[in-house]
Amino acid sequence: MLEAVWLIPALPLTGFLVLLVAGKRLGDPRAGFLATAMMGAAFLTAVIVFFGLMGREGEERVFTQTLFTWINSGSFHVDVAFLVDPLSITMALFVTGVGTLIHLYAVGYMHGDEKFPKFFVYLNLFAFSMLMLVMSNNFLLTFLGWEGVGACSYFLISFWFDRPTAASAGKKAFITNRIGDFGFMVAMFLIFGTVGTLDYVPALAALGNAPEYTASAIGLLLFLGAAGKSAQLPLYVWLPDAMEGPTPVSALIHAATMVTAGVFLMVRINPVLGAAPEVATFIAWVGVLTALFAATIACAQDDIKKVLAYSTISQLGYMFLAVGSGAYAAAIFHMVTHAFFKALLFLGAGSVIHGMHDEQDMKRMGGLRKWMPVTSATFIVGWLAIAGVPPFSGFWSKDDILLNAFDKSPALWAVGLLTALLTAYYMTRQVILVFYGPEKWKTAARPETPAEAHAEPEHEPVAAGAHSDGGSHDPAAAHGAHGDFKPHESPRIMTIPLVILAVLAALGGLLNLPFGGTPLEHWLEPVFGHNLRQVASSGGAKLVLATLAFVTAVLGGMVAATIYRRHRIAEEKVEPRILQRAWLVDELYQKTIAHPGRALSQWLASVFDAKVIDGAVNGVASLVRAGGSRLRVVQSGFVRSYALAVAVGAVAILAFALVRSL
Amino acid sequence: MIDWAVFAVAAIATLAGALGVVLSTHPVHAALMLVMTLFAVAVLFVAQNAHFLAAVQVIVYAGAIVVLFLFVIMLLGVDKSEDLAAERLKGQRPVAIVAGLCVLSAVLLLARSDWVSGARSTAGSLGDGTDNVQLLARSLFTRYLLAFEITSVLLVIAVVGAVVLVRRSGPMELDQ
Amino acid sequence: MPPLLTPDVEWGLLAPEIILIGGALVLLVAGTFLRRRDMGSAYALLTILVAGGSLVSTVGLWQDVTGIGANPRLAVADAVSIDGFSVFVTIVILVAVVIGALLADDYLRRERLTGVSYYVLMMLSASGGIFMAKANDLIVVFLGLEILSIALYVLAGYHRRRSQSQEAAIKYFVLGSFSSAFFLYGIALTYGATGSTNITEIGRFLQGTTLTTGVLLGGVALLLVGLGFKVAAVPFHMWTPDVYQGSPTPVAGFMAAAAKTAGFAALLRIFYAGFGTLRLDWQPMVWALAVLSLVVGSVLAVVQTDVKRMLAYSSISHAGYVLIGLQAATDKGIAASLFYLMAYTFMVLGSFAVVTMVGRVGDGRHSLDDYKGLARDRPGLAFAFTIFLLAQAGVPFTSGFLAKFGVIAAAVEAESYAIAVIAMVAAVIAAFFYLRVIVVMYMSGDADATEPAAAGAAGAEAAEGADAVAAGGVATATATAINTRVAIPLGAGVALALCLAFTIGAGLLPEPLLDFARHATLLKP
Amino acid sequence: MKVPGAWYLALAAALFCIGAVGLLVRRNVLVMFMCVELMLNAVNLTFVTFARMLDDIGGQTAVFFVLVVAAAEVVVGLGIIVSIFRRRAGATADDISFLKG
Amino acid sequence: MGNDIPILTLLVLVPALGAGLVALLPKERDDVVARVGLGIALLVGLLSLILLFDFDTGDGGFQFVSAHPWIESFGISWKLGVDGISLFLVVLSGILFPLAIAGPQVHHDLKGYVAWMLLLEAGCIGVFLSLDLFLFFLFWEIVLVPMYFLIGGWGYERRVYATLKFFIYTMLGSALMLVGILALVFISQKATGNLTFDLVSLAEGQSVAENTARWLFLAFAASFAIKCPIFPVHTWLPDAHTEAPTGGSVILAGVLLKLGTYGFVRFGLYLFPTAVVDLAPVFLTLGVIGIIYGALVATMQKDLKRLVAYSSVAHLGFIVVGVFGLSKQGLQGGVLQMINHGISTGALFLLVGMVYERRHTRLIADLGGIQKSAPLFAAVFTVVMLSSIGLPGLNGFVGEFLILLGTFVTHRWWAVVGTIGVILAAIYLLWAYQRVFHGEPTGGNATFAEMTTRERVVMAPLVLLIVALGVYPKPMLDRITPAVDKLVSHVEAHSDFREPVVPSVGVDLPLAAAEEGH
Repeated sequence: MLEAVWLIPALPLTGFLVLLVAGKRLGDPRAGFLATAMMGAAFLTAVIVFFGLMGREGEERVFTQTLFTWINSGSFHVDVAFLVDPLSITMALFVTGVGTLIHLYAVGYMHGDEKFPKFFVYLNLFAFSMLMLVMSNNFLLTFLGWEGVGACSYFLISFWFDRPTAASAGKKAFITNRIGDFGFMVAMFLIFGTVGTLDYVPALAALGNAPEYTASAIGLLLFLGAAGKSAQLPLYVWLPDAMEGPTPVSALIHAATMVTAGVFLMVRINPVLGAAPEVATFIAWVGVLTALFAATIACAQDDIKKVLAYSTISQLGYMFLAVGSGAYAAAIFHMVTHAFFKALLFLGAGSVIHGMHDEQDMKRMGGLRKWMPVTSATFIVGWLAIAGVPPFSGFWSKDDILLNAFDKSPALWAVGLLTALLTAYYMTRQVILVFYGPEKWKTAARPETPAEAHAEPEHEPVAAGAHSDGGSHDPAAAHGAHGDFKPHESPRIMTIPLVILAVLAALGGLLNLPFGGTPLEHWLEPVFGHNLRQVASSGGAKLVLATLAFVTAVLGGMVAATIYRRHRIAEEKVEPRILQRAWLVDELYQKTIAHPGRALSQWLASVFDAKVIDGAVNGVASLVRAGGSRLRVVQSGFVRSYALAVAVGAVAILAFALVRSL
Repeated sequence: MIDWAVFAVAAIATLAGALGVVLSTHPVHAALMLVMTLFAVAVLFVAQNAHFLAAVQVIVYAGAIVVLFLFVIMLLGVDKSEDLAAERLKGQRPVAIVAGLCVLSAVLLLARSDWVSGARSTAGSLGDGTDNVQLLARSLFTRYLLAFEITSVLLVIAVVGAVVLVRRSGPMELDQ
Repeated sequence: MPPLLTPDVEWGLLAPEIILIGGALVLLVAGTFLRRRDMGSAYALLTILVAGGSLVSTVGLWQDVTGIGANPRLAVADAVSIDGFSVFVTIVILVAVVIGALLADDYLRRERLTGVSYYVLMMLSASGGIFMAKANDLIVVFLGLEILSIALYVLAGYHRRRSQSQEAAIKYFVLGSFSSAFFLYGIALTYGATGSTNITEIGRFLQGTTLTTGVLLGGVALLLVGLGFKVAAVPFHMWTPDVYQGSPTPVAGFMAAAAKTAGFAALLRIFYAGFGTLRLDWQPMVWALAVLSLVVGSVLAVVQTDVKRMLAYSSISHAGYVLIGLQAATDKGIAASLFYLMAYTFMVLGSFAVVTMVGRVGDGRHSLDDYKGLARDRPGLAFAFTIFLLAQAGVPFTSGFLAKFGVIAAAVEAESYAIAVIAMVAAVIAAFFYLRVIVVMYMSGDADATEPAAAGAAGAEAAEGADAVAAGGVATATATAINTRVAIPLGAGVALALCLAFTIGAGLLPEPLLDFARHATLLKP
Repeated sequence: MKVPGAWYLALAAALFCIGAVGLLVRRNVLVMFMCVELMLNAVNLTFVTFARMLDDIGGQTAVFFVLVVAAAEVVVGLGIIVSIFRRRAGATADDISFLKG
Repeated sequence: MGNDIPILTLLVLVPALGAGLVALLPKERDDVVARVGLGIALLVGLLSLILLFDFDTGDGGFQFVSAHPWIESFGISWKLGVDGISLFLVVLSGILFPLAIAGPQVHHDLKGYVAWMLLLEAGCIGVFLSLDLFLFFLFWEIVLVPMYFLIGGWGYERRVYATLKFFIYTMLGSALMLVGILALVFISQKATGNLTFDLVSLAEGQSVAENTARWLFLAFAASFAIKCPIFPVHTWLPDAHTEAPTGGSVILAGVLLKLGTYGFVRFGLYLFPTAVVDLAPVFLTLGVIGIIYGALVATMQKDLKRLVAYSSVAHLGFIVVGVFGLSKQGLQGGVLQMINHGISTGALFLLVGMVYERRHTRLIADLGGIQKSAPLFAAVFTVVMLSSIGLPGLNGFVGEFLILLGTFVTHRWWAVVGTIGVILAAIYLLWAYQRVFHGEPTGGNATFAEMTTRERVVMAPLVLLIVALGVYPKPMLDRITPAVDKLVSHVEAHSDFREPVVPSVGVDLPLAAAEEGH
């Protein structure tokens, strides 16, 4: 059964190749179904392999399948090979599982887009890359997947490339990721230089005993890579912009799967972090600060997807908090539950956007509960899950993380708890703005006439032009201007995945219930060994912490309700401009990095290269010419001058002879 | 003593003639000054037992070459005086004079210890000067036979060349 | 008084010169009688025949002086040295005569300069060159040099209707006789210091003495001045551009090939065979001349707009390369110099063949502009010129490359690294102007793209422009008057083909020629 | 008592230099030729003196050849001058400076 | 092995004679010229493939050696041979030349174009195969001539300036090299009494004193550095690249630049191991500067071709780093990268040429939204671009990674700084891509024609190679490995350099091992 593992990435790859060649011929929607089928088959294969692995005992649950040698050079040797262990199979399962659902959803969402087949080409390629990333048995092949998903992310963010913002966002994502990749690559060099291999099993075993400074360096460098991919401080800036992509892409890549690759990598290298405790602490702090930071921004966003994007960054921060706290299982747990509820929320948001005919501004929504019952119901499930309301999945995973964080340092826990408060707050805000309250889309059609007293006049977009999703993809554009339409529920092909995800988001906690014997943690145990944090707190303390978390969540929700439902406080007071503009980090980066870099390049190109270096070259040439012109003057045409030259030459030679004769 | 006197007079005449060539404004005067030098050199030849050469010097140089010069001067009517004060080429004169002095001093300095260091009489002794012509002839027809023969080529060239150069031709098509 | 014992004259050994001179005289007499008749190409053919006969006899000599049982020796009372060296140079000069005659044939008819004297003078001049190469006596060298030069003075002024031609003649003459005087003074001083004018005797004398007197060094220096003038080494080069530009083009070609070769032959023999023991004294002098020639020749060629003048400057730079071979002062260096001279003879004659044809009627169209679009009108001619130019630049698979390679190798082997590097850098500068001509021929189809925008200062361009007006005044006047397609007459075509074949052939299969040059050893005292 | 050769030689050197300088400073082409003759005479004197000092006839023979060469040179040189002066009577050396650069 | 036919000699002679043959064809018959030219180029390609298949994988020495005395007086012979380092460069030439001949539209004088191209091919292959220094130099120099005519005859507006600059600049380098070659030969002759230009005997002899060797190496390096080109002697490249016709640019980037890096490997390392070891930090630094500098300058280029040209400076910087890193991985990566850069940059130039064919501009500002008008074209461009960026799974990555990996082990900090180039490559290429392909097509870009069949046929092999070599580079690496191992052992045997021992799997060795190495 385990031997079928190669099929898991191979199936989406096949889908990719088939669609690449015949995608246009298959057309809309068959291309989408083919892609979905491939993902589904991959999921089934993953299930089969999962059971195959289950069939083995704890420590035996490692299986390597080598396909062929990829790169071999001297002592350096890397195979295309898959490592099947509880971690990778868990990842594969949820990637293919969530992926299948999102594929299915996308068939409906992308219906009518002229580039429909191409979308699924990218989607399948993405799935393949993601699976390579998680299934690989060595760092380099993971890196292949890592870069592959990055490239796909680039393609998909700039899928509607005719919009300059989409194109820029794609580029930004790729380049920011590349900064992280720098760390990943150097880390690989260092690993090879230290232990002579990039294969996970032997390398990690050896690195577990590596000196701390080496382990720290590797850990930090890999974390740099992870921070890029998983949108952590300071490299998170690409993710909000990435919302330019079609919503299924946001759900699949920028919420559920790709952005968690960094977490996966950190979990994978747990022995290294075990050997470098200070790096672990660092990661925890970066994680929790990212979580808080992104949550604050999410509180003031008006774009339905932007809120979710910052929320994703925030939740990823939680995962890194878990990693840094040594709670690897909790990290994976939260990753999975987050995949469920965040995919759900994104798809729900997509459904809303779809139903609202490409409106993304929450301030122009409201009261959609009536119009989109399935969407709103599932979205609310997602809301409860992310806000941390028991018994929804998010509560359990978040609680697990906070517990471990508290065990590591109460300060981490405190920040985490504050973030939880904000999470509940901004999600509640979103739910209220979108599904409750007055139906602002009826009146807010004309931006120049503010319909509601409390509605702010047009907000400046966070990133220019980040407003509408899918401007060209939906035939609904033919519906005409805003205000003349009624929001509608999405077709079944879109709602079915919503429902399934809602169920998963609700019940995901079962995977690792603290009083259910923490099956996920058990399952993953062999991968972590002694690196996993064993929480020392007593059951009572755990209960107190859990209660606190719950209370916090409720509190956050209530505050939001107070402001947005009951209007006790003016909205604009809690949405300061600096938050709307995401703490001006983009501007800061522009000023401190992009502009100077540009100026430097410009100077190099137009001054240094053209004037100094090439100038020197041309200068030598002109020097020769100038010398020639100067010498020509001597060649005056007067025969007596020439004779004088002969005479002077004779004098010179005679003088030399005289010197020699002395 | 008489040798010294002869040398002194001849040397002064030589140099005076030479300076005269250089300094006389009129080409005819220059030619006459040249004759003076040539005669003086002939005297110096005689003083050194080169009787035949002295004769040739007078006959060929003074008799033929200088006459040729004068002939051309007259023929072309270029017997105008030259303004020696003017010099178009900047720095030509001082540099020329310095260069000339440098050559002179270099040669003299090079010869400061001794002029001759070569093997004696490689081509045959001079004898006492009485059979100068025979010795010269002997040398010409033995050691310098080839050189002697190829002077004929030189003379042919001179003749042909003179004919080619002086032959009248069509109008100067390309003259400005 | 002992009876006069005239020396044996080994007629056989002098056959090449005798045939050449005899032929010239026959031609002269015949020409005088046939003065009024249009002789077509008969004179040229006869010249080629004579030179060919001379060549055959020379090849016969080659067997005699090299190879197994070689017998290089002195002849005619030790006045000439019959060795591989002199035979080699003789061959090169005779080749120059043949090609020169081929070029002259049509040229003379085109320029309405018909008559026999051109060929006679050329052959006699060549005989002077051959005497210079063979001479084992400074007096013979001097006479050979004068034979060569005086004939060339006349040839330079041969185009009676071009004032440039006369200017070339007078300049060449004044400077030539001036430098001859220095040369002669050098001979005199050497004679005083060594007691002989015979090169072998001088060599032997110097081997027998450790004392180097000042007078001798002065003689050496002045000999170098005289010969440096003849081979156009800087700073004795200044006549070259003016004379090459002014002379009838085939004469310039002959001058560049034969006169330079002969001058170098004398230089190499006198300095390497005669003053071999003094090499430490003259090597620095030659070094300086070589470097100056390389640099000045190349740099000045860059700013030329007249192709003939440019070739003149390039010939100066080439002289620098040949001097490198001498500067090395090794057998290999001499062989390299000889090979260079042979390769150069063909390259430069080929180049001047092209220039002769492109000059068209009036021999005045030599400005770079006159080469515009030549590749389109006469692709074959442009291609040939390209090969010659590339060969002069030292591009591989041409004789020019091996020539440069040889002298550089000799310099490096003698551990004269500095001059090797300088020479190569000069070659790069030189490449620039060869390429410029190619640019004009090939890459100036449309008028706006012609100006080689090479990194020049605007001032240089302006100076160039002004000069083009001055130097090309006559040329442009003609250019507008006569706008004919370049004609390729048979004779010149054959000459071109010969040069081309050699230039490429020697580039591909150089071994026989290298062997040839290597066996062309000097007879040393 | 004979005058030592060195005197003659020094005189010849001086003559040579006067000739050389003369050629450099005079514009009249004919006078320039005469200066060349001066130089050649200096060389002749040198040869003859060396011949005496070395007791060698070779030096004198050399002078013989120099005379021939001088004659030939003059013939050709004057020929060139005549051909030029036909067009441009009275041209000086400086006037003939069309070719340059 | 096919010693019965002198395949290496054929590889040089077939294109050379082919050039002559093409030159003899009638000028008006472009169709015949095109067919004959392409036929010859394909024949050479075929020969190179035969060579590839007959090549003995495990042998690190020179194979198919054919040696004939040529100029015996100088110890010069016609000696050709191929090993794992040169093998793929020959094959690359064999592949790229037919594409460069058939790919771009030639608007005038096709005959001349094809003839020069074939001559160029002969020269390039000659350089890669020569085992005699003299022969090597001949080919090295002769390459300039056809390229000179190609740029000057078929180039764009400033072609004359560019071609002169190219010729003169590169010739200046070779000038010094010639002196270096001669000095090496004669110094060796003095030591061994044997006058020879034979590479192997000179390299194995190692009879040059250390200090002298350094100077000689610098003389060689001057030439190689200019050809590469290494910062700061790179400025001829953007001009030549930009002004050259498409086919010329393809060959210039694809093959000609490799002459420089190949020179460093084949002649630098082999002949002067001590000097290379001593001077490695200098060249590593220059290489790293090239990587960063080329990328930064590329970012700001307004001309698409110029941008690609500067990207070459950056890429070649990687190769230089790999070569002077002196590690097996770095060297292998370097050799691999030569091929990969040839393929991807060659393809990029072909694509830019197609853009020019359609739009008659190379200015990025004039382009935009092409992806909408010509999606397939954009897709191909994307693949090539990603290969150039070094995306894993495509060919560009493998070489780059090996270079940095190997160099990291021997010269850590250079590799780290060099890795920054990975980021920068993404910046300039993606930015350019965005400006050219993304957005709404305006003006002439709206009617930008999709790839023609001919263009598809030309690009297909390159795209296939880009993917294939990225996914399965092993066959290449297997053939390169023995030669590189041999070279590194040679360097180690003749200098105090020792490649740091990378700990074997699982053994816990601290990093110190890497530091002791130097």
